[in-house]
Amino acid sequence: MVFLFYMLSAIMIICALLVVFSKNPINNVIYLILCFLAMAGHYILLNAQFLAVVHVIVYTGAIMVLFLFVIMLLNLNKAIILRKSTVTRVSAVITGGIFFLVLLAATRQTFEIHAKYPFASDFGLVSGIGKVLFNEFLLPFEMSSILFISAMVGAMMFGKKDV
Amino acid sequence: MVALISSIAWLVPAFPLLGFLITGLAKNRLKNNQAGIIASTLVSFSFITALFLFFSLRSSGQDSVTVTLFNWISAGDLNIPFAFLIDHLSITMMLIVTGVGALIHIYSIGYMHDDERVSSFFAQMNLFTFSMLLLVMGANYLILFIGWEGVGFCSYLLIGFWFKNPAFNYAARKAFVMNRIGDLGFILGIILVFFTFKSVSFTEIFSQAGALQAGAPMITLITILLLVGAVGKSAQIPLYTWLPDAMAGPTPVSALIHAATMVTAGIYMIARSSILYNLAPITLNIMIGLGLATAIFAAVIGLRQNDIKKVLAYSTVSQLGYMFLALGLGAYSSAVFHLTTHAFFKALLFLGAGSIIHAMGGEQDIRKMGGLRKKMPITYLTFLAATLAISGIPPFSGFFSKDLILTKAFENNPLLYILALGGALITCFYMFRLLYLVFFGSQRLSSAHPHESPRVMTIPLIILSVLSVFGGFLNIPELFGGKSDLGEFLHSAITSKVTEELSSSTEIGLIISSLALLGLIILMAYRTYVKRAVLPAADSESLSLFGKVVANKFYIDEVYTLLLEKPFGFLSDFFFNTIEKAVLDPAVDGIGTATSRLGNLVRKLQAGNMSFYLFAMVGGILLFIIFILIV
Amino acid sequence: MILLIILLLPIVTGLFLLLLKNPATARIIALCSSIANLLITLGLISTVPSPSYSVNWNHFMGTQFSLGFDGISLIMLLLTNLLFPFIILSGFTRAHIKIPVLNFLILFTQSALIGVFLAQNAFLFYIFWELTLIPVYFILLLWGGENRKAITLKFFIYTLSGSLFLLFGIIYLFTLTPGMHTTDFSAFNQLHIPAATQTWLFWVLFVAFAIKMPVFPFHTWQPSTYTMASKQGVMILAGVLTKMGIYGALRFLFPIVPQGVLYWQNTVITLCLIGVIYASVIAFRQTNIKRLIAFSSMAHISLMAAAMFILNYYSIQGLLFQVISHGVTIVALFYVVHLIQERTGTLELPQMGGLKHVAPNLAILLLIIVLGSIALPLTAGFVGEFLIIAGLAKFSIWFAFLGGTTMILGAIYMLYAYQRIMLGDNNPTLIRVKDIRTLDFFILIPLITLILILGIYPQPIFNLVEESVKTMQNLLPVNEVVTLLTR
Amino acid sequence: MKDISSAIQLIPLENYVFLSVALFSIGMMGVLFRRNTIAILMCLELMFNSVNLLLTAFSAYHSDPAGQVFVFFIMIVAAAEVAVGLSIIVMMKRNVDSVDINLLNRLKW
Repeated sequence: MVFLFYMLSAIMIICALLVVFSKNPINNVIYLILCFLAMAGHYILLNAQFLAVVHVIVYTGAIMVLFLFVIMLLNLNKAIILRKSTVTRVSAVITGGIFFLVLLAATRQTFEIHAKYPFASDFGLVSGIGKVLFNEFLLPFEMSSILFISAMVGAMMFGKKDV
Repeated sequence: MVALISSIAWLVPAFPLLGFLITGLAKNRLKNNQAGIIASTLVSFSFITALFLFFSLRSSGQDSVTVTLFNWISAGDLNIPFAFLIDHLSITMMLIVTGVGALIHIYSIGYMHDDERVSSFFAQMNLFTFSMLLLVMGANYLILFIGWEGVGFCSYLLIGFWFKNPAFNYAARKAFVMNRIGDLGFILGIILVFFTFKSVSFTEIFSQAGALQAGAPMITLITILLLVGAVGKSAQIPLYTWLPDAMAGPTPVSALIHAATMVTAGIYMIARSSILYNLAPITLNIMIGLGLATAIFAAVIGLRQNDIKKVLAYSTVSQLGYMFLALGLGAYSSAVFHLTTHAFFKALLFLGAGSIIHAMGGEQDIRKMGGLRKKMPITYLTFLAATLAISGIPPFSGFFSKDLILTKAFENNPLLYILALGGALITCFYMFRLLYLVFFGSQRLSSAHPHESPRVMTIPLIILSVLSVFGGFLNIPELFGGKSDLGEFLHSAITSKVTEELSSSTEIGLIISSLALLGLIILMAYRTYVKRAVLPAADSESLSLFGKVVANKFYIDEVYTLLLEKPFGFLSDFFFNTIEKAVLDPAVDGIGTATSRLGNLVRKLQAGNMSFYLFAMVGGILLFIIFILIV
Repeated sequence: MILLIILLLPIVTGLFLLLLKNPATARIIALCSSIANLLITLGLISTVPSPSYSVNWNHFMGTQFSLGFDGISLIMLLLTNLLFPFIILSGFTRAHIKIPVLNFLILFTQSALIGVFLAQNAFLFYIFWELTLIPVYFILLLWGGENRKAITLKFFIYTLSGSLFLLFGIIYLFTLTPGMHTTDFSAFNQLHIPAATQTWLFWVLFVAFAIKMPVFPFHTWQPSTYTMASKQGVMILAGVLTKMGIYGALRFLFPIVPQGVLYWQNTVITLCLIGVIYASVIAFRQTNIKRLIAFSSMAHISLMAAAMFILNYYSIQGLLFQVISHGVTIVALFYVVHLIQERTGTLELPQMGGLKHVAPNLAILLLIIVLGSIALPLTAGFVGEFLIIAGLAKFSIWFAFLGGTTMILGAIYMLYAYQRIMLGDNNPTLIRVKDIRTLDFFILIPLITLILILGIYPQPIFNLVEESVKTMQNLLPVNEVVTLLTR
Repeated sequence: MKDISSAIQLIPLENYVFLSVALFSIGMMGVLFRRNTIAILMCLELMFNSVNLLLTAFSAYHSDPAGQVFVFFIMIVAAAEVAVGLSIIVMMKRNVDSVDINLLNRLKW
């Protein structure tokens, strides 16, 4: 099972890199979907089944389809050559690397947490999350609907031709 | 009597002021001679009032009367009443100013007859007389200073009277500025007087001055500063160059302002402050040096001048030098005596010169004159009288006054006497040179038709010549059986230094030897200019080096231009073009420019490039985290 | 209450003018209002006890809308209200559509200036101080000459940035006041600020005033602004606005930071005297007559500033007298310059000459004003300058000498300018030129009369400020007579 | 299930941290790297998800369900964000006929 973790991780990182480096937007989306599926696996590993399901439905099912849809709509499916200058790209890679290192340094302290908090999760199913969600987080949950409405309205407004 | 004096004293300056207002305000309505007549009448009234004051003062038995009109400035300790001091000195000066002034005014009626701005001329002359009267009558230094500046200003106006000529305007400005240099010293002196004595009023200062120690630095400083003022006004070295240039004005102006009255203001002021000067031996010595140097220096320059008025101007400077010498010797009343006689004969000389210029149709070059003796007998005779007086031939007035100064010089130091006598001999020479060239020989300018001047001009000449001849009898020394009347009269106002009297035999010896020398000089001049009829060389002709230097007035004007005017102009340009435009302005503008440059620089960061923003954001986050990690 | 009337009358009239269409009526109303204001001010002089006005305004800042005056304010008030009728009158030449606006701006300036001089509260003072800039800015911008945009902007920003220091200083002082913080002058005056603080606080407060006056080397806005400003603009600027700097310095520096003043006294006086000589020397070679007068004005103001920092009885008396005298003289001078420009069509001295042949009256009037400017006795200029030099001499004879050089240098350049304009041979280009009109007489004769009367009988002004001067001179902790010869 | 749970206990929390940090950095690198706005938006999603993963991991290890609820909310926000973001891209494409980020240079005003 440990093997499973590393495999999923490897898939994720490879897919993520491909998202960044591949040129065709369609391919990007496909790799990102792969990446997210692997992430769903991680959620299952972490005993968060509800999240895994929601993740697959929302991200891979809805959001990524939306991406795909937009790409198709805008007819971007062929590889468009939109490349930044070499200097920028190199510096982007370097920046990313440095960022990685710095973040690692910043999370140094977590290296000892594991001993304190051994894995103990038994609430990842729908019932466990639901209890918490509809008790403590009821108000934010309802508020999020307002967010959705405003996002929807916003998206429609942007979509209109003559704003 | 005192009450009478105080009630009418203000009339003396009021008459000329009234004249100024009438002729000044109504100048367009006055016809040909009206302005002149009004002005002359009012100045004569002023003279009559002054005479009346003189007799009143004599009969009142008092030495001085202070007449306060109103409080001019009263601020804290500083209390300056607008007051007149009528004492023996000021009454003498008033008589000279109004008397000679009235004569010159009358003379001007004829002289300025054809000028289109004759009303303005008389207005300015009256204003001058008013200022001069304020100067001599003022009961404190500040009132004196009002007159002092006022006469300077009127002199400025009158020198530049013919304002079409830029050179005349320049001369006027030069005179005013040079006077102002002196005035600055004067006003500083007044201020120091005030801080020392807590008053500027003559009577209070002089009563306190006795308590001061002679030679105290403060007194020396005050007297030197006052001296600076006097040097400027009385045209002594180094501030004398304006006076010859001031001859640009009409000739009566030269007679009134630049010979008889204004230039003697410095002498008057120092004589007035005699008590202070007696306490400052250093200043007295400076004055001896200055006076003697000026007397000889100006006389030497006078030898080579060919403009009739310039000769007289340098002679004035030289005579003023004698007065300074007298002041420096502590013989203040002798100085005032010489001032008086000088006022007579120099005014006469100038008026005579005016008459000649008038007759010659404006020509002032003595080389073009000649043979005027027959054509203008009255002018000739009066001019001769004045020349004899200035040369110091007895019994003309100049003899008595100059002899008094020479004697005082001998009492002080025989060397001074020799130098002063040398100056007097030079004076004698150039005066006779002038006389011979103008009146003797043959007429050299054929185009001119000289004629005797009208009576309105000759009568003042005659009166003045009488005064020049007999003026000396005002103050006959004991040697000749007199009683030094003027000296005695002035005694209450002036404290002269007491010196050892010479024995009468020495004195007579001195007089005889000097007279012999004078006779020799006159003879020499006669041989040169009448017998041999030598004409002074034209300006272009090559002279000996010394002659050239003298003819060019020792290049003093040029030196001043080089040393003062040029650097001043350069400094001005430097300040404006360099400091102002290249340093200060850019410094201020630089702040603005720097801000906008910085803005331009920062603007590039804000070019709207999204990826740059992203980079910047990431960089910022990175720095932030690193900062947290390190801290 | 009467103070409120003085303060508001001009601005209210000005606002009313904006409603008017007819320029002729507008300026007559403006003139009447300014004359009324002058009369009320003259009435103030004799009012005993002196009125004051105060309401609570901005409570949490401890700011009161309080008006009041002492001798110094009164002098400034008198000057302002004296000059504004003439400034308005000088606009009576040609009817112009913008005249209501112009007069509104002028009256607005007047109100703001009166506010500055009456304010008894530093915050209020600051508001009025800045308020003056707004109308003046527009007067300069709308009626200015060549290159007005850049020059006006420079003027505006320069003075404004100086004022910011002042604002900072006021806020700092505000925080120092005990208890409920306040910005009243009376509270500021009682502060005992440590000497070390005073040394820097001095400059914070002084810079604004130094720029306004202006004192060397903060003067660079002045010559160009004067040169391009319209006649009324420059009359306001030179006549009154510069005096604000002097007034402000008298109000702020001496009572609040006396030790700071004492510490910097020699430095500032030296700067001022450098300014005197510097400006005089520069004026000598100027060809533009307005610029020449601008530098001459700077020389005079610098001398006044030097006198202010001497702060002894004579110098302050002389300073306050000179405030009036300089204001009157410079306004008359600029008006005459405007007349000359109108007649010759130029401001360049080398192109002038011979104006006296065609305009003799103008020449005489100009000469008298020039005499006032170079401090000939019996003109107002002399009395002030004499007292100032006396004050300087009491401090140090060398300072007096340097200050006194203005007498010489002033004579050099002013007479040069006069001769250049008026004298010389007939100028063929000037044949059609007319002598001065009746209107010019109405403006110049009263001003010149004032110059002469103040020169002959200056006592009323002295009496007016006597008390304030006596309080003023005791403000500096050490004010001993320095031995004259040791300096 | 038990298998998985027991197996995962062998994996230390650090690994999740490493993983999510790596993902985050890759996402960020992508944001800087790409000019295509859609790709940038995808990279943003990647970054979101790396955070989600980390939150879930901590939640699981701390046995605190709030973390997972938070992930849930993040998903909600992400969905809303994507909807708006994509509509902006559509509009951008419509207006400037490109999805190049460099053409969005009007942010200086």
